[in-house]
Amino acid sequence: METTYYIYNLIANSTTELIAAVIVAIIPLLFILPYALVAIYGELKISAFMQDKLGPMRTGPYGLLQPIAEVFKLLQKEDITPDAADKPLFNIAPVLIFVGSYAAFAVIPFSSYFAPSGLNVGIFFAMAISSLAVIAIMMGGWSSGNKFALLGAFRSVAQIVSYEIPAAMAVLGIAAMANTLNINTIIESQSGWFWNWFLFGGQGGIEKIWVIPFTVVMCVIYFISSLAECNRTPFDLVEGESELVAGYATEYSGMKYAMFYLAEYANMFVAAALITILFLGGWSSPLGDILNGPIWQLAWFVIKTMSIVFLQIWVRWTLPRIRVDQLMFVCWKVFLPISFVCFLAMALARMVQ
Amino acid sequence: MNETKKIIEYSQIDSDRMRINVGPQHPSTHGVFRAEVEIDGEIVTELVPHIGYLHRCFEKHCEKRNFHQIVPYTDRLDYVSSMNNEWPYIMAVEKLAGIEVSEKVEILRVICAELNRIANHELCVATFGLDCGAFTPFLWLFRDREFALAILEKLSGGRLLYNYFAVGGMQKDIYPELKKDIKAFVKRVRETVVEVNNVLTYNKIFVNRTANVGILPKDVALSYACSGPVARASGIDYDLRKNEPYSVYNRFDFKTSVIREGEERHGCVGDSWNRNWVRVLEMEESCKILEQAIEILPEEGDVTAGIPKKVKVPKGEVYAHAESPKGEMGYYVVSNGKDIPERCRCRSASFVNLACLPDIVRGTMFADMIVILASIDIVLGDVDR
Amino acid sequence: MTTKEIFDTMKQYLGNDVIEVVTPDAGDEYIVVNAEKILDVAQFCRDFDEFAFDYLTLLSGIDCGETLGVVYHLFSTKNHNKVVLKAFVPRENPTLHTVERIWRAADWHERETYDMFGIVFQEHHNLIRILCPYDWEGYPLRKDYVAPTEYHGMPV
Amino acid sequence: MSYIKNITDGFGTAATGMKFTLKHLFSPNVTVQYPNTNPYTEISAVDKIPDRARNRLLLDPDICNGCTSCARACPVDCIEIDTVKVIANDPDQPTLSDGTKRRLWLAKYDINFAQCCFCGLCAAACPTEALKHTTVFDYCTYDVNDLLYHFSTMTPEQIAEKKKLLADEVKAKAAAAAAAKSEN
Repeated sequence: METTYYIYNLIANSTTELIAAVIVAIIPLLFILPYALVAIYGELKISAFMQDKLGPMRTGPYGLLQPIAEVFKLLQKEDITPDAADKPLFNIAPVLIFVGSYAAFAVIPFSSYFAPSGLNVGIFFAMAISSLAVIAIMMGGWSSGNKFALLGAFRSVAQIVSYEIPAAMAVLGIAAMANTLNINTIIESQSGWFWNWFLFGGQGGIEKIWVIPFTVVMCVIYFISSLAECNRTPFDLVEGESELVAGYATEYSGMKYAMFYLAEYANMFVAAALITILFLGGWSSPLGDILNGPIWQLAWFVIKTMSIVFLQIWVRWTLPRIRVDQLMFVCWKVFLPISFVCFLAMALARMVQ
Repeated sequence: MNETKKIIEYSQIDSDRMRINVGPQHPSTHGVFRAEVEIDGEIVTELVPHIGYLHRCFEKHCEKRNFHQIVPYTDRLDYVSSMNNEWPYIMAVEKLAGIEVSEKVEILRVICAELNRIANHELCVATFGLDCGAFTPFLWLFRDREFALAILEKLSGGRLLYNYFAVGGMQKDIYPELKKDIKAFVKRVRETVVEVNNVLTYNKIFVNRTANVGILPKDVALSYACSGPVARASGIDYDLRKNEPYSVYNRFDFKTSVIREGEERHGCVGDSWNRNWVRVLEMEESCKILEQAIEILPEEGDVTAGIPKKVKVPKGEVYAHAESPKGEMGYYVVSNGKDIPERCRCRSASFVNLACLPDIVRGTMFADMIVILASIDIVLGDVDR
Repeated sequence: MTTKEIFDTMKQYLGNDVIEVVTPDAGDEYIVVNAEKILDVAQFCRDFDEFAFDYLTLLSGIDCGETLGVVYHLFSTKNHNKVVLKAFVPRENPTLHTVERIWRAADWHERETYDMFGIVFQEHHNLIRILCPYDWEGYPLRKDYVAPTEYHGMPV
Repeated sequence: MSYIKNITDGFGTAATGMKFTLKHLFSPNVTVQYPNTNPYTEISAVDKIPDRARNRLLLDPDICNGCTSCARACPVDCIEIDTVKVIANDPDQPTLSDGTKRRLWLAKYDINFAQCCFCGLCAAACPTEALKHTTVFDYCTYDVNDLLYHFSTMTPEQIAEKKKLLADEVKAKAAAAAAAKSEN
């Protein structure tokens, strides 16, 4: 799409391409940091209200500065590396985990006028690069020299690798329906009113109604798989506090721990953004051409994504944690068959069109 | 049962085992319990419990203190249900000294014990949920527990460590709004129990986590002398309030919550879910007792009048027990005719119940170990004394 | 069943293994049994149908001056009977047979009694200290115990 | 069949739970902002610190007759009392606040709140109700020694003086007794 590189072209025309590339690469970072603060504050407050508490109230009005205070607290903390740790790996892991979740932002279009990269295999890239977290968690857990961390890392690898598959099935289904792997094209094929979203079967008239249950189920499967990939409750057995103390992050402190923390929230956003792109029409307005300018598109995108993030938080503070064998059961014996069926239905829907 | 067997068989495949120290500093060992766990992947093959990190020489202290002074020490055994700790001790001393107490005192004691039982069960269900990863019901129950503690604080003056029971009476009289407070509290507890059941107890994930996990068969439970909800979940109909009605319990209409074969809602007899379920049911029974007790609680009468300045005890020995929320709490008091007991042995329910842990944990998953430990409901103050 | 009746039945079957019924000025009666035959008595108490004492409520040690005692509080969930058994062992070299094979509940109780009184339960599978640290010296609940002033260099 | 039931059960119960948490998201909160709201007066009747609350002890030295029954009742021995006998013809002619004659000077009355277990046995044992629990609970200090409260109002000089008076009287009495003996 010609407008995808609008901002890049704008900068490149007045300066050089290199500067434009750097600036475009930095923009997501400028987004992640304030987003993480908002998400942390939101999580604290939402969880607190659900539990009939007030949440943070001391730092600033209504505790608004709490996430900033937490960042400063983490910055000040002593950076401990255990004696038993494998030091190079121990230090690389937090960087790598953040790289994984940050790189995924490269293909996420915030609006039809801005995507850092309009890669042709964008959705494939996002899936692949966000799996980098597995390596980072494994590195962190193994190199800590702590048994709890090691157990957490084991669980994490099993979990994330398994849940890639139902998630990939969902992506495949959408790719089949949209006939592309390009994220912008996927979004465009959902343009128009909200019943054109892939959640409701994509473009087409009343005859596509039979595919709606399958796409909805697929969306739910993708949502749950993305929870598992982000290690959020009910799949947080990687860091399962009551069993493994803090899982792979047991030995981390200070800035390194903050990186894990930041990566978790960035991952949440990426997962939510992918759901938005795949099933909820991305940046396109739910009201057809009404309110569909570039800035409005950004707003729609953020609103949709943040609703998914809210849903993630809501689920987290409601459900108990699942056990590791049940986790595998759910993945291989429930989600995988169902997602196959749904995938077939979605592919059929494409063929019927 | 078969699944557990399979797991044990599987775990006998020769592979590298890992020994992990769970505790004494661990988020969910409920204090300073230390378990040396040998795991094979995720499966627990052996658990060696180490206790004593919170040992405070209760029995040694008792040999230096007079009968009145021991009461505050008993508070500190099972510090989440202090009233129920005091009661058997008071019963033992009253039995030895031959002191009779008035009806008002007895009913007031029942009220205190039942309020404390609800508070304890709320804490236990809450932490059980927390150990399964559900944080929200934990705080709802804690909020409700505050109301129980508020009533007990208004009665006794203490929030957690009451020292309210005294040999021959109670330390303080009731306060005017007691009945109103208890009515409001009972209403609240019922509401919260419904909420917690919907959010936690009936939740499929929670049921899968806890049902058929850590099965304690009836004969093993009996052999280990388990008591309280742990025994009742295993199908042993053993509730001292019903079996040997002490105090005025025979005047109340309530059921013992026993899980019998074929009556389980989820899981099977003696598993973790049912241990938790017994506690949920018992909250309702305690509410019933409270409602009946405030009807018959006399307003008039001095509850402090019967407290002797010095307890005169003849030579002898007695074992008195009461149904504490954790199980059978008993004191074996030996007196040599002096002001100070010669021996005051405490049978704490947690200590006895915990002994079966290594048996029922073997062959379960590592995450199950935490769940089973939580379902036994130990308080380390009670285990280590 | 009263303690007296239980005693008579036991006397009939076990002969001199049970010694006497003691009724103190106040409180519970108890039966004194021969410490050397405690295993037989315990076995009988659990398996004899009229007793069926399947529930070991409490096992405690007691310091009686010249001798040490072990007290068994038994309860029957079937017949709802209760009985208190007492066995006396000499202060020097106090040994007794374990009853953990009859009631598994005795396992930790016996460890605690060993910990506090130094009463050795023969054939106990794991007779180590339970509440005190594993390298603690002395038996704290004996009347002649003198509390140490320091433990591993730390003041107590 | 149970396979499908399990799945629907799982989603159904999760949805029920989420309904309840959503309800709580909009229900009033119960947290009390402690130092901002006064726990003695401002908050609701349930949360307010009741009048009976057994917190810091307070001794009225004008009522206390120095009988030491509180120190004897204390299970943790955190009360230390030192008294000096009042001699018959004391120049101050001390009285207790109820008007009766004081028999013991309260030279020292220390309560160590670092040890105190707030059991209330001392207040219950006090025959004159001089020792009472107050509802004051927030009295943390940075130094543990600050928790040792001295309730006696006598200065060291006064104590020394009274001790000297007592010693003098004892001496005088002994001398008188000796004199009486020698007369006999």
